Amino acid sequence: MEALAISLVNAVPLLAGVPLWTVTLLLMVAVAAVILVFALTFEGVGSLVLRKVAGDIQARIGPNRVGPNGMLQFLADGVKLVLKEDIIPANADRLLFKLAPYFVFVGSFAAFVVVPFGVGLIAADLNIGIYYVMAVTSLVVIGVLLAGWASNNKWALLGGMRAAAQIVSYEIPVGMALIPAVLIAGSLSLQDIVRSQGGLLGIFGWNLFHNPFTFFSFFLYFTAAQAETNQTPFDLPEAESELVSGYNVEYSGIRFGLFFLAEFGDMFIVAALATACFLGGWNVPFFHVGTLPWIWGNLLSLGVFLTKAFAMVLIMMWVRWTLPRLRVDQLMRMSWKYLVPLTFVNLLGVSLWLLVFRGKGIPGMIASLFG
Amino acid sequence: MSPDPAHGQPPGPGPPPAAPLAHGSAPSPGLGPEAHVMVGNADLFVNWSRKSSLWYLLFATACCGIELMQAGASRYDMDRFGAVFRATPRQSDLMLVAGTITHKMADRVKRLYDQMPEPKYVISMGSCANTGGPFYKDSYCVVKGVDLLIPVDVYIPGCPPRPEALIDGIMSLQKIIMRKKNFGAKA
Amino acid sequence: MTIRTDALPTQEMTINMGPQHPSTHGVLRVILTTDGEVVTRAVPDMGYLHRGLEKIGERVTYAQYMPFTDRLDYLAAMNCNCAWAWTVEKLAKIEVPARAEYLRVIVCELNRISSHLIAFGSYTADMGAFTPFLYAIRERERVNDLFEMLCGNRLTYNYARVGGVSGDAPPGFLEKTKEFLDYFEPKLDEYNNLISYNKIFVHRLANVAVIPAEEAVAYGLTGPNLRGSGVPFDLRKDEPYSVYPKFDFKVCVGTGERGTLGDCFDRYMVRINEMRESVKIVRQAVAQIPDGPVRAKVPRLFKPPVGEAYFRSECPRGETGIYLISDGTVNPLRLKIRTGSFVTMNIFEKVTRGLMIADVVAVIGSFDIILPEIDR
Amino acid sequence: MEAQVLFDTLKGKFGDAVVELQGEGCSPAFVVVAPASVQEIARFLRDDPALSFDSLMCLSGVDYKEKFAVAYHLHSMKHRHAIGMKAFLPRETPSLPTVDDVWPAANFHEREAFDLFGIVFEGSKDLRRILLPEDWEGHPLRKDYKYPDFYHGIKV
Repeated sequence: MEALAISLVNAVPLLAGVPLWTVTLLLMVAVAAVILVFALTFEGVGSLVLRKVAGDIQARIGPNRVGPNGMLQFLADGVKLVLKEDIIPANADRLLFKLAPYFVFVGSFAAFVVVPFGVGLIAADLNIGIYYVMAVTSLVVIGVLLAGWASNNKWALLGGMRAAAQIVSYEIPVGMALIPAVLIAGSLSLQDIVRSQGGLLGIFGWNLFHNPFTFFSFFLYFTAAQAETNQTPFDLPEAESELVSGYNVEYSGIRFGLFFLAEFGDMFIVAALATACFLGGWNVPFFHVGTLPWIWGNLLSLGVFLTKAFAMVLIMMWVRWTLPRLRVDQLMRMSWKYLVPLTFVNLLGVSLWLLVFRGKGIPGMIASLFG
Repeated sequence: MSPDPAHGQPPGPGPPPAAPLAHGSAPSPGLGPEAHVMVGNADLFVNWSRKSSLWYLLFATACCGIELMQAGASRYDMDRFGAVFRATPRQSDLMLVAGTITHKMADRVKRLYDQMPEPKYVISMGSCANTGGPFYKDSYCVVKGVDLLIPVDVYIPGCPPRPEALIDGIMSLQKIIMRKKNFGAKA
Repeated sequence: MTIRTDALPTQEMTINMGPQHPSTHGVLRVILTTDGEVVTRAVPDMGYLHRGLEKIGERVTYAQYMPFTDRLDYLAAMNCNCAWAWTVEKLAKIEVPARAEYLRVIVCELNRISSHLIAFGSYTADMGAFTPFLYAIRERERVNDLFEMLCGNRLTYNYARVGGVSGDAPPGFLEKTKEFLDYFEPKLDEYNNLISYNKIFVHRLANVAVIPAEEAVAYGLTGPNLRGSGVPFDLRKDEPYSVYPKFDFKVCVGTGERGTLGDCFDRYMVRINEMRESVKIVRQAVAQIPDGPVRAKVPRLFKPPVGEAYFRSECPRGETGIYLISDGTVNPLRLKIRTGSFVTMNIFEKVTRGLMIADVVAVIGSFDIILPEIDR
Repeated sequence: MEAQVLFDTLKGKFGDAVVELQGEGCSPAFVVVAPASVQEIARFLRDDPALSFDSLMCLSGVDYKEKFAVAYHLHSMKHRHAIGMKAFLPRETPSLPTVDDVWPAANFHEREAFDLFGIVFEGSKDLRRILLPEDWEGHPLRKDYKYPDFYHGIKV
């Protein structure tokens, strides 16, 4: 960020007199605002898309009366939620009750910072990108647990406890399933990981096709991530038919809205990570976007990235509207008895592969065979 | 769940229904002559958002509940209007009282209504919720109309009302919402 | 499920489930005592929809009671209508024209299909898969269309009359019915592919809340819940009434195909298979239906002879038995309705002990209870 | 099994506790028994291999204006036959032994009869009101029941 600030100061002589830290700070705020706007828009549009997709899957139409073809539905929902009465139950823990939605929202929003949207579009290319994502998304579990506890409602408490157990359990397979990508790129930075999948192999440069273990890894990641975002086969914390509405049962108005937005934010983060780590990120097949002018290269790569990520989100929605829900003991069993061991075995496999074949994937080897 | 004191006093047992009837002469949802243009537009915007996002509480007690479900399903699809069901009263804007209310159920109805955040609306769906319906004369344990318990905005007749009637009721409620004044002088 | 007491001291908690809960199928209230997620005791509390139907029965005439039977089980109003008509006819020994009986069988079986569709749909919704529910409602709408054609209403039909039915089938009804059957029958395989044999779904249902056959009989379970335990008892076959003996159909029983005999999955599967059998019955009835009048002559203010009759018929939720006592006046002296759901709730506390909260939802769904039948 | 044969069997076994056979106009026929011996007769009906009435179809309280009655409708899954059993009770103190340990199905029916008629089933494992609220006054299905004016401040 500081480098960008220096170049900005150099480019605009008017800023020469301003202290560098001010420029940096202002830049940071501006970038944060852009990301927030993007995140909120995505989450709003996401909820609309979700309802449209749900409608399509369920032989319905979905929202189509609010604005042209229902496009403004999320705006109406948002404005209404903001203007709703904010109820804090009499026996709730007031401070924690108020705090919980922010934890959840911040946890999901902060992860947007390291998402590599394009060849040069990343708010902060942290060298510990993946690690950072795993860390901040863990905030969500604290928020959910707080919400469940502070509501002073037994359904909410059950939801919160379920969420805590579930997210903590599935954090491990999610992390383990992502490490193959880190190993191949040799870096924790998401931008590096994406770059490592470029080149002239096209889609076969993706980590997904690197070797059999990474291919498997992707599906492990996707399953575990579906659980971490509380999507349907694993939506126990808010199981509507069991726990009424789970941890957010006592939340109304915008506080509920924050939970709602965070849910879509989480979905996007998961899809973005899958895209970046396995599906080649913003890389355009058979084409080097870095060679284009800055603006066009970025726009193209942004488009590619968003297309892939949205496709992943759609698949998640599809799964969500198709499958029934697991029971809580089955959920735990699935994580600890199947996903965790499998991801470890998989990780071992990838490591051995990289050791034996000196970091080359199958497509790379085939390509080198043909020169 | 405890009743919420922040909401103000719960409605007493006495009948407080000064509910506007949905049907009848509806003034156009435009601006009053004295309304400030800014305020008027804000009102329009706020009311528009409220009417477009009527999340209803899944409160099906009897027969009408099935029609309510069918109205939310494929053929009628209330989601078109932005009306989706919520399981918890805290997140609902609209209480669709679908079915018979008995005396044993009565204080639950009141409590659920109290738990909903303002602004909240009530649609009384079907004869039972309107007046006690077929059980008016001979039953000893049916409340003769949900308006004895909570204020009702729209009454939908029928036993049970068809989904079309229910959608008409929701649209009537939308008209009522568009007439509300949120800013400036209390109307 | 054993609960360890030597480890950390824990406290049981009491959770109130309902009467306003998405998956109690109405206004059932269950008071759950749980140890974490494990239910140690689940006591049903009913009566939130008690409307005094039996008292009303003593205050209205025999013909006037017909609309109230619609509200007895609104998902299977036709079956309840006909059950009432059959009971009064049994008490007063009224002969019903053959065409009327055929029409009754057709509407009863169609209503069984639509009722089982709701059972199937809401069960999957309870299990977290919301989409099949909407598919089920989509099919149900078509049955509603048929009934609307027949008697003008979608849910509460008031179609049967003492001595027949309210009116003959309008032209085109039987053809439309056949059309519906042709459309509907393949859908059942679709549902089985979509959800019935879904691995998660099976895992949620198999071996949950097993009811052995003797227990099911002792607790008086009837209908699909009894047959789910492997007891081949169907009133349409074993105590034949109306024109059911003329039709060829199978009594569907649970087989324990995915778990233990008598578990939730068996009860679920019995309903799915019964829909297929109902399709078969309706096909035969439509093919065989004779011409003729649809209503016997019954005086408007009709007084049955002094006597008592107990008639039971196979409704979608088990047998609906009506115990009717006439004192020779225009009003019944006593009317007791024994319903499948009410009796089924008796075993609820026993089978839910030691299950998890999510299983309680599964049990409620597998019993396919409906509240007006329980509370009346 | 014919109702008359069954009645004779019971009469031979229980003597005066079995009062009469109510066959005229009743379908199924009723064996009228003395209320005090309902439980033993029920147990016999269930356990005797020739009878084995293993399922209780229905249990109803009845108000015959001058007296109460409890009517049991029994059915045998094994022999596929059915019979009714009836016990008349005085209006003042309607009480009789429970049969819920003979047929577990009886429990809810008995609770209902207790709720709506005020008939007490002695020895029942759980005899509470089932349909009406705990604080409801009176038993609505009695013929002399007067509808209350208000319940919890709401007009009835």
